[in-house]
Order: sequence, then C-alpha cells, then structure tokens
Amino acid sequence: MSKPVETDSFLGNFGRTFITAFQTVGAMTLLQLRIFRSLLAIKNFDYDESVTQLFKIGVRSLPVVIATAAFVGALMVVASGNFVRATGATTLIGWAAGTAVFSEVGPILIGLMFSGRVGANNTAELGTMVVTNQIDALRVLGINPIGYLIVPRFMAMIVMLFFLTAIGDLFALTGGAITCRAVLGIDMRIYWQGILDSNLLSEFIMGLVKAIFFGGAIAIVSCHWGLQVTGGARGVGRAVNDSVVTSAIAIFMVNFFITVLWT
Amino acid sequence: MLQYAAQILDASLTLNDSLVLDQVFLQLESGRIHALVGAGGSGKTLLLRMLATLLQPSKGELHLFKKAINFRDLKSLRQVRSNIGVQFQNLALFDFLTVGQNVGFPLEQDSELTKDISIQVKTALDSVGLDGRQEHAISALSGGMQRRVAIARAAVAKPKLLLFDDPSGGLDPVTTSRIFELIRTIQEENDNTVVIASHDIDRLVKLCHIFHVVDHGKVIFSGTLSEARQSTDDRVKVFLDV
Amino acid sequence: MIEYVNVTKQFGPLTVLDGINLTIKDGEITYVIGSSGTGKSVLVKHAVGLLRPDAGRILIDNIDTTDFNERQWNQIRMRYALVFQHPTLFDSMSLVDNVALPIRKHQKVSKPAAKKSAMEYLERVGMTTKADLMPSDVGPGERKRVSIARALTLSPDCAILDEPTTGLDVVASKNIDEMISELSKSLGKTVIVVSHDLRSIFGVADRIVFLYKGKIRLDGSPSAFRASDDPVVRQFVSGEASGPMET
Amino acid sequence: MYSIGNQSLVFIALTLAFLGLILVYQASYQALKVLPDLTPVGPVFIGTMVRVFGPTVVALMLATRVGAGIAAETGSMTVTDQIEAMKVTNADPVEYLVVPRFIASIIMMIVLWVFGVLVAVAAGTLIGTLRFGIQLRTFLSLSGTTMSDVWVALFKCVIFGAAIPILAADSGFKATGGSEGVGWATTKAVVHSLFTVILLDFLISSIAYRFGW
Repeated sequence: MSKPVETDSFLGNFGRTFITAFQTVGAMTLLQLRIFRSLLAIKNFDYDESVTQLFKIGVRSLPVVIATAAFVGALMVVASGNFVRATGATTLIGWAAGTAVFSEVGPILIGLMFSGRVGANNTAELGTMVVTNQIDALRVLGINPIGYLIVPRFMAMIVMLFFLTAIGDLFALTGGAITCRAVLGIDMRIYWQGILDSNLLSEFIMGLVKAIFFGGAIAIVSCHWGLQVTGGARGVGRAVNDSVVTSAIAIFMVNFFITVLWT
Repeated sequence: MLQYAAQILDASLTLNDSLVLDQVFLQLESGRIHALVGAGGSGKTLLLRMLATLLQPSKGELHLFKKAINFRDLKSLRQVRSNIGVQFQNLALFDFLTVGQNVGFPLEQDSELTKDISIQVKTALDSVGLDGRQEHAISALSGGMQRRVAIARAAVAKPKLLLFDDPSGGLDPVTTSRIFELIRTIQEENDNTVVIASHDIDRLVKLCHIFHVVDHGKVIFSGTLSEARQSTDDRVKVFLDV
Repeated sequence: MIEYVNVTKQFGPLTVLDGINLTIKDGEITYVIGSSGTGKSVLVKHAVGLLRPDAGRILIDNIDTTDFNERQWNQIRMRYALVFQHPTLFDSMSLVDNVALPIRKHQKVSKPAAKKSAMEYLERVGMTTKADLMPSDVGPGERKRVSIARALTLSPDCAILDEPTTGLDVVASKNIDEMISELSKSLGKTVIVVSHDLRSIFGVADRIVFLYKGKIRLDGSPSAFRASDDPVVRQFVSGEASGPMET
Repeated sequence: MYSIGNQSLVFIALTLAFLGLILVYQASYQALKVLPDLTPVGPVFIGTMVRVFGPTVVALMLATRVGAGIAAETGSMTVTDQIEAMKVTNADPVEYLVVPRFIASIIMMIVLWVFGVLVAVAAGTLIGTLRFGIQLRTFLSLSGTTMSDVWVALFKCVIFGAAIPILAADSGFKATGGSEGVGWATTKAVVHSLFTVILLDFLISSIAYRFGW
C-alpha cells in the first residue's frame, strides 16, 4: 500500500481542501436524499420526537436570537449614522436600517446565531450518540436512525428558524429605534416613518424565504457532521467546529443565490 | 513509629450539592503498596484526586509528607506536586505530544530535573518495555501500550507518592498481570508509597500490603488482609472477597 | 444458529479477523475471549450486521445474510439483543423511557401501555424502584442491567453481551453472571458473551472460543480449555505475566 | 499562529467574497430604485467594508472557526484529565495553552481583516463593474474611507481578537462529563463569542460615533 504524499505546499493544501469539500458536499446530498425518503414514508413519522425537538430548539434559541437581533438592528443604525451625519438625510435612516435588517443582515446573523446555538448543539448531541454507540444501539433495536433522529430535527429547524427570523426582525427594528434615539439623537418617529414609507414587504418575505433555506442547510450540515464523528471526545469537538464553519459558508452562499434569484 | 506519606483527616467533599465524601480518614503508611477497593461510584477516584491535590476537601484536612496542604499557597502546592505522580483512569496522555515528550513532560516542569531529559525518558520507557517508541504518536499505540506510557510518565520523576487509578481496566488477564508486575518493580526500585484503585481483587491481594475499603463516600476499613478476615463488617468481606 | 464461513475483516492495514470459521449453536452460552484488541467485539458485530465482512459469508439459520441491506437486517436484528460494552442508554430519557422506546416503535402501542410493559422488563432485572431516574443518576452496573432489559423487549432468540462485567466491582459482576445463566437456563435463549473476566468465564460458559491474532486458537468446553496444553492458552487461563503471548 | 491563520484563510476568503458580492449587489440594486447614479456605491461600500463589515464578519468567522477549535481542544483535554495531568506536573495550563493562542488570535485577526476586506472588495468590484457597469476607477475609490475608519476598525480587531480565545478557552476548561461535555463547551464558545463580538461591536461603534471618530 502506498502512503499518500504529504504535500505541505500552499497548492497541495488548497487541492486537498477542495477534494474534501467535494466529498463532504456529496455525503450531504446523500443524507438529504435519505431524509426525503424518510419524509415520504410518513407512517414512520415520530410525533413525540418531533414535538420534543420543536420545543427544545425554539426555547433554547429564542433568548439569544432576540438579543442578537436587537443589537444587530442597533449596529445597522449606528453604521448608517455616519452617512446620515455626512448627508443630513435623516429620513433615509429607517429605509437603510429596514432594508439591511430584513433582506440581508437579519437573516444572516440570526442564521449564524442559530447555527451556533442549535446546529452546533445538534452536532454535539448526535456526535455523542455516535461515539457512545447509541446510534448502533438504535439500529440493533431495529429503529432507523434517520427516520427517528434526523427527520424530526430537520423539520423542527426549518420551522423554528422561520419563526425566529420573523420575531428577530421585529426586535432588530426595535433595537434600531432605541439606538436611533439614544445614540444618534434622531426622533424615533422619523425612523419608523422611514420604514413604513419604504414598502419593505418584498424584502421581509425574501428574508423569511432565506430563513427556510438556512434552516434546512444548517440541519443537513449539522446532522452530517454529527453522524460523521469518530474518535471520542476530541472527535465530537472537532465535528462541532466543522459543523459551524460549514454552516457559515452555506449561509453566505445560499444567501447570495437567493438574493440574486429573487431580484 | 509509623511514617505516613499522606493523611486525609476527617475530610468531607460536596460536589453539586451532594455529599460525595463523608468524614473520610485515610492514612497511607510510607513505602507500602495500598489498595483502594469498593463499588463503582463509591468515591475511589475522588480520594485519589484529593491525594493528588486536585480536589480540595470542603471540610477537613489533607496532609502530605507530614505537612498540612494549604490550597491557596500556590508555591508550596507546586513543591508538593513535584513529589506526586498520577496515572489517571482515562490515562490523560497529551495527544498533541509524542510518546517521549509525554514521558518527559513532568521533567521539563521541574528545574532540578531538566538535565539529561532524553536519557531519563529512555530509561523510563525501557523499564515499561517501550524503548524505541519515543517518536511515536500516542494514537499509534494499543490500549495496553498507552497504559504503560501513562505509568512511565507518572513514575519518571521518581515521586514519593504514586497514584494509580484503575491501571488495568478493560485489559485482558495477561496484560493486567504485566502491568501489576510493572508497578511492583517500580515500587521496589524507588521505595515510593503507591496507591492502586482497582476492581481486580485477585491481583491486588497478591501485590498490596494494606487494603482500604470505600463505600458510599466513606472509608469503612483500613488494614491488612488478615485483619480484613476478622472484620465484622460484611461489606469488607464482600468487596475483598475473603 | 449463526455460522461464520471464512470471515475476514480488515481495518486499514490491520487484519482483525483472518478467515474465521465458527458455528454458534442455539441454546448455548458461548464465551468469546482473547486479549484486548484482538477483534472480539468486531466478531460479534458481524452477527447483527453492524459490520460487514471483507470476505467470507455469514449465515443465520442457514440463510446467507452477507448481502442483506439495512432493511433486511432490521428484520434479523429484531431477533437479537445486543448489549454494548459501554451501556448505550439514551441519555436524554429516563430509564423506563429507554426500555419503552423499542416497544413503542415496534408494537404500535400507546405511550402508557409501552411504559407499563417496560416496567415488567425492568422488574426482571430488579430495577423497578429506579425506573424514573436518568441514566446518569445510576451506577455503571445498574445501567448495564437496564440496557439488558431494553435489549430483551423485542423477545429475542439470542442475546449478545459485549464485556458485561468489565469495570464492575465484584458484587455487580456476580449479579450480571447470574442474569446470564438465567437467560440461558430458564428462558432458553442463546447467549454470546465477549469477555476476559476469567471468573465468569469458567463459572458460566458452556463453550469457549479463544481468539488470538485474528484466528480461533481454541474452541471447546471450559474443561477442554483448562486441559489444553497450548502455551498461549495456558498463559491466558493462568493470567501470568511471563509467557509466549503477545499483547 | 500558523494553524489559526492558515486554516481560516480559505474559509474567510469564501465567506467574505460572498459578502462583498451581496453587499454591492444589494447596494446597487437599491440605489437604482432611488438614484439614477451609481457613483457613490463603490466608495460607500469600501468605507463600510473597512469600518463595519470587515472587522465584524471576520471576527464572527474567527469566532466560529478558531473559537470553536480552541474550545474543542481545551474541552477534550479537560474531560480526558489532560488539564489535571498538567496541574500535577506543575505546568500552568493557562500559560501553556491559552497565552500562545491569545497572542496569535490578535495578530491573525488584524491580518485576516486586511485580507478579508481585500477579498470582499475584489468580489464587490467584480459584480459592480460587470453586472452594473460601474467604471472601475469610480468604483475603486477611497473617498468614502477615512483614517478614523481604519483606526476604529483596528481597535475593534484587537478587542475581538482578544475576546474570542479567552471566551473559548474558558468554556473549554469548564467542560465536564465526556464527549457530550466537549460538544456543549464548543457550542457555548461559539454562541458566547458570536454574541460578544456583536455586543462589543455595538458598544465600540456607538462610542466612536458619539466622539465623532
């Protein structure tokens, strides 16, 4: 057996990264197909596990999503503050903050936070089940791990990220409004009026559509890395790391394509 | 007069609101091999950790080498620790270092020992039958070999107090015997005080001088095997199988 | 009846099983023994399709299962109870819910009914008083008993126990040994035990299979084992440090 | 330091490139609705990239990539008793494990910020010139960027770079109970550092705004 040549050159490194990337994407597509197959076999649907997951995911991430959203909204207002000060166009602040929050920054940051809170946790949970043989135990008991564990998580993440983004948008705007008054010293009414005037329904809906896809992507990525774990405690940590990194890339890529296709 | 290498005096320990060690008296006579036996979860590992100065008793005192340990005084704690060697239950080998670096690690931390590290490491690995594997990664060794590396690392600085937590757990009878033999050799060479926590009664009986039975966070018996046979406590007889 | 025909399994460059031929008879207690890392667990995982052989066949009741897919294996697995070395209870569920899960999934019964029948299984292993505790709240010996109870819920014909007494104290070990005898003698089940606990091997086994360097070194009754003049076997039985055995 | 920087390069490049693309795309698209003129898009984009999105997004990515890595590593060392083993041999785990990562993280944060802004601007220029037909010279203008933007961004980089390894190592050292504990610690490290970056970013930006920097 020949040992693979260890190239430490930048190019070799780059090439390896790409090959692993393609392998990962391939494995994730397979997982996706298996999820859909299990979804079709509706009789195997585990109602209890789904409700548990919905509850766990929602409750677990609501506080952190709200807090993030509020600060993100605030941040957007401060960021536009510099230009508003330069141009004096205070009415534009609501429009700028609203567009940014609804269409891009809101879904992306809430998605990142969700992947950190829920996705990473999911990878850790599944990874622990793998290294402690719990997945094998399910198989030995004649229970399909995809149907029992993965499908409920997949659906729960999509549903929950959708609602969390909707709620988060609201809090982001509120956070922006408070900052508008407190830091920029601009009347909140001008800010709210700006948002109402600029008719952001399309942006709002696009953000929610993004949330659905982000939720699905985070679910597949986090389940994939969770089921991949090898090598004990260290392996679980590494898988969580891979999971959040891949989720972040997926979020930025999916985000770009949805925006381009939408407009 | 008896010399004690370590004494746990009336120590209790509370972890997460539950009392895990309850008014423990444990005295370890110097230069002897001590066995720590008891059911799973009875507190053996906690006692070893306390002896290693890694756990501070919530109440009571820990004396090592005739001095009371003050857990706040980091300088004297360092001094005491350089006289303790521990083999952890899950080995705790540094997986980012090679076999040789693992064994040499305790030496590098002690300014008096930094001379000729590689020779000391070689001698230590030789004594556990792993000479020539200095450059290997930890993950390249089998479970039994890793166990021997952990023992070599614990013993390399010739500590006065050597603690072994389940040195043979999950190993087959032959490997187990080899590890117990190894502990005997190390003790005979350096005359250190050794504590072994294990379930392997058959082999402990052959190797150890003094037996301590732990049950529900209490040390319920300390003494030789013949003393254990005369004990009126059924638990002692059950756990020592005498 | 489980038959291994010339089964070979490799992990990377390491040959773990090297042409194993073995027949496990119904109703017997078979112990698979050998030094750490010789592939005892690997051997039994082949019997339930958790691992597939690189070469060779596996026959279960004269049916060749080598090329079965996951769904076909699920049917076979229902007849087995496999208890892993480290108890694999689902740590987010209480003990009774752990036992109830396979009942709920396979017998299509309501949750309370599943729980009630789970309690009956817990009674068999003497764990009813702790049924509502979480796995992390009980000791390793008790976790092992609960995972045996869970494995029995599918009323299997055969139980496979991977190192059931490793890491347990003397008392807990004896309890498990008694349960193993019980399974075979009064319930008539086939039992396969992976172990190197010499005490229980000679106390309980009907038949011993000694695995050494990927091959079966000896296959016979405990008395045949004691009488063997193979130096490796003798060293293993006596547990002595010096001898020809490589570890 | 090498591992913190090198492993993050491809990742930062990918995410920042997509960020650059989307920002210019959105900015141009929205601008077309209100203004006929796309000349300010480039300068404004570069200015915001340097001051706001550059440090923030690079720090968010560093938090997921490096923060999770540090937590995973120290966490698995904690639950396998390697940290305890260090203590008994008189090695200080903080000095041995955290200090080198702390220094590396601050330096790499600054390096990756420069790198990330460059990648994002390159990607943004691509879409600005090709898709919206903005003149290259109009687009690549530093007229929307001031020195105070650079100073504020640098300050942010140092603060974020310092906060991430501390939070991550802290949750790693507090890990308990096997592989599940490591998973928890890693999750906690990601969430805490993501959130802390956003919070600190808001605070620094507000203060900077108040003082007119």
